[in-house]
Parts: sequence; structure tokens; C-alpha cells
Amino acid sequence: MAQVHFSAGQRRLTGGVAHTDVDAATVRELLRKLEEMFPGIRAHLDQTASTAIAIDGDIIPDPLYEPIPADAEVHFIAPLAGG
Amino acid sequence: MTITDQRPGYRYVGTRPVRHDGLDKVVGKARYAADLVLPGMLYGHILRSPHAHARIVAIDTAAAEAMPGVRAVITGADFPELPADDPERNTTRNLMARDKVLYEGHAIAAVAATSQRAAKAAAKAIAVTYEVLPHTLDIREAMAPGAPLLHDDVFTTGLDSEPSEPSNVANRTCYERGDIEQGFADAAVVVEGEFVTKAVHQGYIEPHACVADTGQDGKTVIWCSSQGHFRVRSQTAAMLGWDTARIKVIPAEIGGGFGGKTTIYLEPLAVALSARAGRPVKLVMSREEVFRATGPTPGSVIRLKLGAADDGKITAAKAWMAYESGAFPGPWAMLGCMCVISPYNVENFLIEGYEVVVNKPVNVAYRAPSAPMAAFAADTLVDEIARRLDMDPIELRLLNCPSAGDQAPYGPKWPRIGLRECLEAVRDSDHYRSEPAPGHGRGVASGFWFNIGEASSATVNLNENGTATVVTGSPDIGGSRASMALMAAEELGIDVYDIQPVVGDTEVVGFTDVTEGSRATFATGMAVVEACRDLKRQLCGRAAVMWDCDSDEVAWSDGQATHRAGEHEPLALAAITAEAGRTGGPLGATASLNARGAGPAFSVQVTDVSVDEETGRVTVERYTTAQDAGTAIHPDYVEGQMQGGVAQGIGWALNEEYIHDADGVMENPGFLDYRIPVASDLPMIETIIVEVPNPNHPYGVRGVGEVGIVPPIPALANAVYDATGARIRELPLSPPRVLAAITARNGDGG
Amino acid sequence: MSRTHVRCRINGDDAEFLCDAGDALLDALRDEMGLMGAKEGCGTGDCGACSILMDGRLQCSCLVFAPEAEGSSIVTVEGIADGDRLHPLQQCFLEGAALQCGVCTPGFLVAAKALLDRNPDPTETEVRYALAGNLCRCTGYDKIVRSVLAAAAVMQQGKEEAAR
Amino acid sequence: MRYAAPTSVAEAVALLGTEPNSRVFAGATDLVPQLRAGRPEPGVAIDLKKIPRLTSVAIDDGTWRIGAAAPTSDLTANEALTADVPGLVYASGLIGSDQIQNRASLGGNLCNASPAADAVPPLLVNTAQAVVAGPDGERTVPVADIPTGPGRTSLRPGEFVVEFLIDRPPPGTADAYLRLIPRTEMDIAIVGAAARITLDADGSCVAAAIALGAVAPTVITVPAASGGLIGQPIDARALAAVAAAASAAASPIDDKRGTVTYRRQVAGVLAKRAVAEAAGRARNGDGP
Repeated sequence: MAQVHFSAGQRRLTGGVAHTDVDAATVRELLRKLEEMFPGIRAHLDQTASTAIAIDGDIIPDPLYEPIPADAEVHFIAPLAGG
Repeated sequence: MTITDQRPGYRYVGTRPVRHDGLDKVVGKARYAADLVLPGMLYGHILRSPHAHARIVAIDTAAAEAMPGVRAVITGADFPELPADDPERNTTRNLMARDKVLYEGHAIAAVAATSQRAAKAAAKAIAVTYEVLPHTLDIREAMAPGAPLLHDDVFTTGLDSEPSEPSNVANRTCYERGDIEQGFADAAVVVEGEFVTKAVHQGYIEPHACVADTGQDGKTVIWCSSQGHFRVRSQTAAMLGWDTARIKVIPAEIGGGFGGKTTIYLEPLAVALSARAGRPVKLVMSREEVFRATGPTPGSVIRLKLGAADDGKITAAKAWMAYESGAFPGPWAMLGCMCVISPYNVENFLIEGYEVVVNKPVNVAYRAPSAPMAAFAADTLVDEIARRLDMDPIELRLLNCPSAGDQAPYGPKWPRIGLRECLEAVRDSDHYRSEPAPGHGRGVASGFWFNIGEASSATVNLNENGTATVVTGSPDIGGSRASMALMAAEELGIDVYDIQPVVGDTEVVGFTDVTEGSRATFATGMAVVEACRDLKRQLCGRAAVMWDCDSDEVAWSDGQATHRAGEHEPLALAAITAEAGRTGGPLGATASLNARGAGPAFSVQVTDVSVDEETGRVTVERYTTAQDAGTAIHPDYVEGQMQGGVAQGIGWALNEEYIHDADGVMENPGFLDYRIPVASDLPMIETIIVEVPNPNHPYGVRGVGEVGIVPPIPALANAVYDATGARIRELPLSPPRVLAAITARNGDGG
Repeated sequence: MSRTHVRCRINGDDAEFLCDAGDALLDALRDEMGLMGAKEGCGTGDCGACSILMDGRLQCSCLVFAPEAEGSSIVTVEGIADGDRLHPLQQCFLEGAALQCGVCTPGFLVAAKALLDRNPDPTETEVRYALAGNLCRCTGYDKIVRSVLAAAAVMQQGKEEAAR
Repeated sequence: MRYAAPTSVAEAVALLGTEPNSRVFAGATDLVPQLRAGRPEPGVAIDLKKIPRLTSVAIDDGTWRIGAAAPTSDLTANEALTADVPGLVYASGLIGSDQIQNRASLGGNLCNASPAADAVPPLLVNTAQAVVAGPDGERTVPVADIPTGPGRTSLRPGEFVVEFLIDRPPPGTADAYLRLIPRTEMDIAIVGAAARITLDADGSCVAAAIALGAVAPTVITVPAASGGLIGQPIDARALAAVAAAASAAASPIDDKRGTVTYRRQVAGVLAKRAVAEAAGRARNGDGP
């Protein structure tokens, strides 16, 4: 089970839930399951099309097909820019 | 000085060879985009808005088109409108204004003519009718109800309820953890303040330039100055509505970028002009255009409150952070929120960020974008806590220092990071251990930057004489070719000068993201290493053919194939490449990857300043910077990045700012009054390379390009306080502002 | 309007070019003579990237009207090496990693040459002030200043050896 | 635009007289940026640097004659001139980078008529005269009478400055110039201050002049500040009075480079420091 954490902004869409466990092998599956749990969240996370994800601290941009290891800690974070 | 955590014995990595592209640069032969001249080439000129905010009522180009030498005139109408959800929609509207101009300098039309004079004269002859609109330049004013609205289709996202009215506030971001009420209740010391910074420019010395040559076949070749030519290709294709296959982009040498050349301004215009005229077109910005029309980094207003227990442990943080985005929304406040307290472990915090559009050029990344303003607030207040508790500012930071496994404020757990090592390096430095000279003030600050990975490609070809060509897709903005050659030399075991590192165009190397986020040596370096490792496997196979044995009997070490059982004399790389034609053909390998695990970067800096109490002039007397490089591939250029970042940070802190008049027109669009540091403004910048290897890179590399610009602002502000007793929370720390603060301090009985 | 014909010496060779009277010498050097070493960073004399020597004097070629070059002797970055032998400044810039993007480098080399021609043994402060008209945004000047001092030392040593 | 390089004052005067839309220049360090900023090109740009009299720097019967088009690097390289008017030479050496110094001239610095021109306050405290050539021949006018406002001069059509005349200062005299810029080089003065002080053998001030730049539409002299020094030793009390009088005399504006408050405050500080520096030189015999 992946432990999914939500930022304060994202918690508006989870009814205040700060973290939840989801059984998902990929980010795509995770997003599908989160949408079932929290309708509307997928659109929010997709809003920038480039929402990044941190899986066990490793930041991955554009992660749709990314595998999620068992018991991974997952954060949805802002897309990063840089100079 | 180099502090090493652990370091295998490298032969090339960590050495300081003369860079391969250096000779051309010292003899004046290096070719930058503005240096290219093609037969039949036309010169372009862009007409720009004189107004900060206006509706375009009409554009009449007839007179311009009739002028001698004029071959093409284009306006916004020549570019397809992109749908509202297209990620490049704002780019195209920034490139060429459509219904409205949103800042002074916004492009309106462009001309190509047979000479620069003719093009300039024709641009002047284009008649534009404007309906001037009220403008807004200030964050607080733009956020207030009733402010002039830049866009009627921007509604604030991230609010608790959907807004019904459009706003200049594009987005609200929020990060929250723990219980801040309790955190502040637990604090023995609470400090707070509002920090204000102005827009500042990247200030690269080479203005934007490109040449586009569009052929009868509808294909175009672009030579340009860019941090990422693949992005130039994709953005140009999007602006023109073209298939990317029609566009080839050749990277010229780039004369500085620092984030400012991660987007495009000229290329689609040059292509459109060239397509219309049927001739090559060169577009080169003037310095004034660079200031008026290309991305500065945002101005900001940040309100921060920190609480700390009497032992110095920070118990709570509350931040309200508003960043300008310029004329279109950007991610700047969000990044600021993610950085603001990252060098500290804080259990209770609430961080809110607001992106605010204003009538200024669209903001673009500038070296660790958004982090320096955030650090100004955080590290000034941390300094205040240290003083209130009578603690050493480095010991206070060590007490609150995160390390691997702690949770970063923006969510994930920290991997192995080198902040503690940087703090200790500064604490133990000669600079910090010696007392400041009488009358000098000392300031310390730390800084964080994410660093990013992204996509990179590399092709390594072995030549018949045993040399190698390394082709990557990363424009070299600070010596990365030398780093690529060093990593390839280390892998292949051949001399670094037997390797020719090349930046390939969009048709000779695989897709590579922009040189940004301190990623080139990290990510593109990974691709180079991967390709070299593939080559070594191939070389072993070829040796096996030559020895008529199984390839698993062959190992590669120290630049040669060795037979494990010792039945054959080792074969040097050149001996194998010489036979390549007979053992299976040329030897080459390509690697393309999405680099993961860019190690976060930290820097800690200390500076001593003197302040003329009667005039408010600040002189930087001494400066030391420590930064975790993971592994320094080419220490000269690591130091160069550290020193360059510090110098830019000093300029930002002391003198740089966008100044506008009441009409929203920039008043200082030149190097005379936009005051970047000159050689006599700075002392030597002492560097301490800290090496805490990044476990995710084969050589332990972390990006080094950006984080150096983060600490200088608070370090200098803290040093000015130490020297004068005046706390200044607004940039720049220019003589008038410093003198006013000193005068106010005196008035307060100080 | 007919163009002005200008005759001068550039990097030791006789040269001539046509220009409009209002053209900057920088543009004539680049567009007419094909000498692309001098760069335009500002066009207003504030950045030094276009530095050249004109009759031995350091100038921003963007501030010189092209016809002013008539009869003068001009040295650009392309002319400071002795054939294939780099000027000590060029060699020291390479070895001292005094360049990153390199676009300001030609101007720095010419300005530093002007300094060492008149003051062969400058202090760090003298180097910093002499180069204050040349902007570099990449390096923070540290390695540039060190490289100029190193070149001065190399040249002094060369002179002493020649004297022996 | 045409370019002309006359080799005599008469030839230059004739050119100016026959070409209606002509303009003289020396270093063009102000002209070129103005043209780039969109100011219309003159019909003829008349280069004064080829006229020997305009580029020579020499002392003649106790009077320095400084060619209006002489590059300031020729002034800073002139040891005898530096010994006589160190403040003026120092100010000349502040006008831009080494590159600029090889082109910029006192004539250009004066006639561009910026209130922030560095060389003008020291020219005023040294009561420099300007020789002006024009269709009616040559006339000699006080430098102080030439600038009339930002970008405006009292020169008549067809006139230009040929040279500056500065009498060799009497013994016990020295000048000084200080300016405030945010950086260490390359900036325009936010405030500038020049002083010339003559001390008698006892260290008492017998003559004084103070001028301020960038605090009024033209460079101004401040008799109220210098007058109080006469008959006094240059001590802390006298310097405080100079500072107060200089600040009071300043009537600056707010602009991108500085504020009214700041300029007024710093005008006093720099005036005081310039007086102290000039007096120090006069005392040490660093003057002529």
C-alpha cells in the first residue's frame, strides 16, 4: 500500500484528509483510485498537466506511467522550474 | 579548498583541464548567434509597445511595407491563436501581442528589411492605434479590489471556494503541517517582518539573437542563443502551428542565460519573416529590448513569522508570500513556498503563496527562481532569533538542520543532503574563525535549491584513431562540455583531450531538455556515462573477436581490454578502434534517459561588509561561500558557478532593481542605471567545495549552478545590520535606503 | 547617399571598408571586415564587450563612428596573439578558467592588454578598476582578476629572462 | 548623416555655419547613446578631435590651456596638471571606464549639460574660463555661465568650446572632488561636490569655493558654505557648518538615481569631506 500525502491546498479536495493508503502499482492506477475516493481531485492534479510526484523522496515530473513500489511514500508536488 | 566526504580514486574526475571550447573563445572565433551571416540575409526589427497596458485598436502596416528594402512585415494576426488550455498559449501571446499589450516593450509587429536601418525605419512607420488602459505594477496594488485587471479569463485557483470574478491573483498555494498555534505558544522568541524585493534581470551579456532560414520546401533552420534548442523547436512549432519535423535548431554558443534563455522571444518571428520573404532573417535584440521585453525574475512581498524555543529550536513558521508573475501567470510563489523554510526542520508551519500578474515583462526563471527572496525573509529572521537568544548563527542553524529522512516542508523526505557539512565548513573556515575587522559587520545565511533531472541524450562515437566524440543536447552555459569530456575520459580511460565534446543540433542528438535547474552535468552527464558503459561492453566484445575468445573472458579496465586469464596482452582502446572495421564496424553508443534523483543543493555563506554611515554605501569586504557539489567534476567550473551565483546575489542585494515611471515605462533599461556589479565592486570570492556525493549519480554529482545565488541577500542584510544596527527588509540595500535606515535607527534613539 | 570609404590598419594588415557615417566602428568591424570577436552587449559603452585598441588606446568600438577609424591602427581580440602563440593573457585566461559563457572574454582580453601595456605589474585593485568597464555576469570576476595577475607575472618573468 | 573631421577651428566654424543641422562631438560618449535612444541623427557630425588645439594640454604663462576635446586620460596622465588641480584631474578620471576615458572630454562633459557632470564642479571652484569659437570669432566666458539647465547651454548657434583656461592656483591652494555613486565605477553621480581651499601659513582659510553637482538644474556654487570658512581654521565646527550650508543650498529632485532627502543629506556630507580633503592637500603642500 502506498502512503499518499496531500498538501494543504490539495486537502480541499480530500475533505481535509491529509494522508491515505492506496493499493496502486502505478501512478495512473493511483490517480484512478484517488478519483474514486475524492471525486474531482484528478482534474485538480492534472490542472497543470505537469504536476510532479515525489515517490520516496525522488521527484519525478510528468509521472503518469511511473511504477510505485510497495509501501512507498507519495507526495504530489508542484512542477519545478529552474534557471 | 575542498572538503571531501568520501571519494574514490578518480583519474580525470576532479581535475582541471583547459576546457575544449576555450581556445576559440579567447581568440574571438567562438560563434554566437549574432555572429552568423548568411548570403542574402535580411535584418529584422521588432516594434514594441510604448504603453504598460493598452488595447490595440488598429495596426496599419501599409506604409512600412511600402518602404524601400522592406521584405516582410508581420503582426500577431500572422500567428495562430492557441486554445485556452494549451500550455504555450501565453508564450505565443507574449511573443506577439494580440488584443492587448500587457507591458511596455510587448512586441506588436516585426519587420525584415535589407539593412538594420531600413528595418528600424519601417518598424517606426507602422501605425498602431492604442486605447490606453490603467495599469498596475505593484503586487499589493494588483491584489487589491478594483485594481486594473490584466486578464478577464484569469480566476484565482486554489481558493476554498470557486471565485466568480476574474482577478490578478492567478493562484493560491498552501503548505501546512502540525499546529502553528501550539508552535508559537511553545516559542520563547517570536520574530516577524514584511520583506519586499523588486524585479531583477538575469543580465546575461549577450542579448537574445537568432537567424532563421526558411527554404522553398517549407523547412526552416534556426541558429540561436538558447539554454535549450529542443524547447526552441517545440515552442516555435507551437507558435507557428507547424510540425516540429519542419524545424531544425542549431545551438550557437550562448553568451549567458541564468534561466533567462529557457524560453523564446525571437525565433518564431524570425521564421515567419523568413518564410514570408524567402530569405534568411537575423533578429538581434538591443540591450534595451532585453530589459524591456525579456523576463526579469519576480518582485515579491513576503510576510514571515518565526517562533523559537529558548534553546534555539524553531517551533513554528507562518508565511504569506506574494510573487509577481509579470504579464502572465507563473509558478513563482509556489516555488517560493517550497523553499522558504527548507534549510530548517520546522514541525509546525502554515505557508501561503499568491501568484500575481502585473504589467511587467513575463517573469522567467533566474538561477534558483523564487528562492533568494524567500531566503531573504527566512534567514533575516533566523539571524534575529540568534541575536535574541545570543546564539552563534551557525550553531542555531546546525540545531535546526535537516538531514536524510527528515521531512522537507514541501512533502517528501530528504535524501542524503549536505547542509550540515556546509554549515560546519563555514564555521571552521578561516574567514569565520577570524574576527571581522573593526567597523565591519558580518552576516551569515544559508540557501536551498531543489535541482532537477529531466530528459537528456548523449551519443558517444569512437573514432578510428582511438579518440572519442561526445555529442549531447545540452547547451553549454558554464563549462559543461569539459565536464562531459571528463566523465567520458574517466569511463573510457582515455585522455580527456582525446575526447571532443560537442553540443549537437536537434537532428543529430536525441531529445534533451533545457539546460536549467542545475541539471546538465548531473543528467546529461548520466547519459554520457551510460553511453560510455555501453561502449565498454562493445569494446570487450571486439577484443574478444580479435582474441577469438568469449566476450565474458574480457574485462575493461584503465582504458584497455584485458583478458581475465591473462592469455593475451591488453588491448588499448585505440588498438580496438583501429580494427573496428574488421570486427563489426564503427563503435558508437547512444543513451537517452529521464534522470532521476537530482540531489538537493545547499549553500552556506558568510560575508563582512563596511557601511559608510554618512552616505549609506555598503562595501563588500570579504566573502566566503561553501556549497555541496556532490562531486566536483571540474572544480574550476564548480567554483566559477559558486562565484558567479554569489556575484549575482550581491548585485541583487545591493543595487539591482527595475525602476518604472508613473506610466509604467521602465526608466533604467541599460547597464548604466541597471547596476550589475563591476570588477571593482567585489572582493575575491572564497570558495569551499563540499562534496557529499549524490548516491543517484554514477560520480555523485549534484547540480551546482543555482543555489549560490540564494544566500547572498540575507547574508548581506544581516551583515549590514551587524555593522549598523539597522534592519532593512526591502531591497535593494542601495545607499539611499541604507542611509534612511540608519537615520531612522538614530531617530529611534539607537 | 554614398557610403564613406575608410582606410586603416587592422591587426597589422592594411584594411579598407565602406560604411555609413553614423555606423559604429563595431558594426563595420563585424559586418564589413568579418571580425566577429568584438561583441555588442549594450551599444552604449557600458559593458566593454566591444573593446578594441585604436592607436594603442582602449575604446568601446560601439561608441566610435566608423569613419573615425580613417588612418588609424586598430587591434581587436583576433590580433592579440602572436601568430599561433597565444598572448600570455589568453593562455592565463584558459588555464585560470576565467571564462564561462565567453561572450565578454574578447573585451576583457583587450582591456587587460591595454592595462598591462601601460602598467606591467598592477595590483589586484588596479586590475579591478582597470576592468570596471567590462561587465561579466558569469564569473564574479574572481578568476578573471587572478588570470590577469598571473599573466602579468608571466610577462614580467619573460622580460627578466630575456634580459638575462 | 555625414562625418566631417576639420583640422582647424576656422574650418570647424565654417562647417557649423554652412550646415544647418550639424553637431560637434569629441568622444561621442553621450551622443551615441542619445542616437540609439531615438534622437534624430544630425546632418553632419563634426569630429573635433583632429584639431590640434582642441586636444592639447599645456601650461602657458601660468595658465593651463586644456583642449575641449582632449580625452580625459590625457589629463590623468599629466603629472604637472595633476599637481596643480588634483581635484579636477581626479574628477576627469571618474567619467566612465578606461574605455570612456580615452574618448570623453571636458568639453563634452560641460556641453552635454548634465547637472551631474563630474568635471564641472571642479571647473567652477577653479573659476575656469572657456574659450568659445563661433561665427563672430572667439570669446572667453566663465564656465559657470555655459550650462543653463539639463541639456541646455548658453552657447549660441554655431558656437563650440575650444579650450578651458585655468590659472595656476596660488601657493597654499588645493582642490578636491568627491561624488557618491552606488557602485565603485560606471555610474552617474547621485551627488558630486568640489571644493578649493587656500590656507595661509597658520592654516587659516583665506579663500574657498564649493560647488555641488546633481542637486539643481545646473551645477551650483555655494557661497553660503564657502564664505563662512574665510578667516577660520578648517576644523570640525567649520566642516559641520559647511555641511549644513551645502545641504541647505541643495534643491534636488527625486529621480531614478536618488531622492530629494538623500541628495540633500549627502550634498552636505560630500561638501564637508571635499573641503577637508582640499584643505588637507593645501596643508601638506600637495597643491602647486
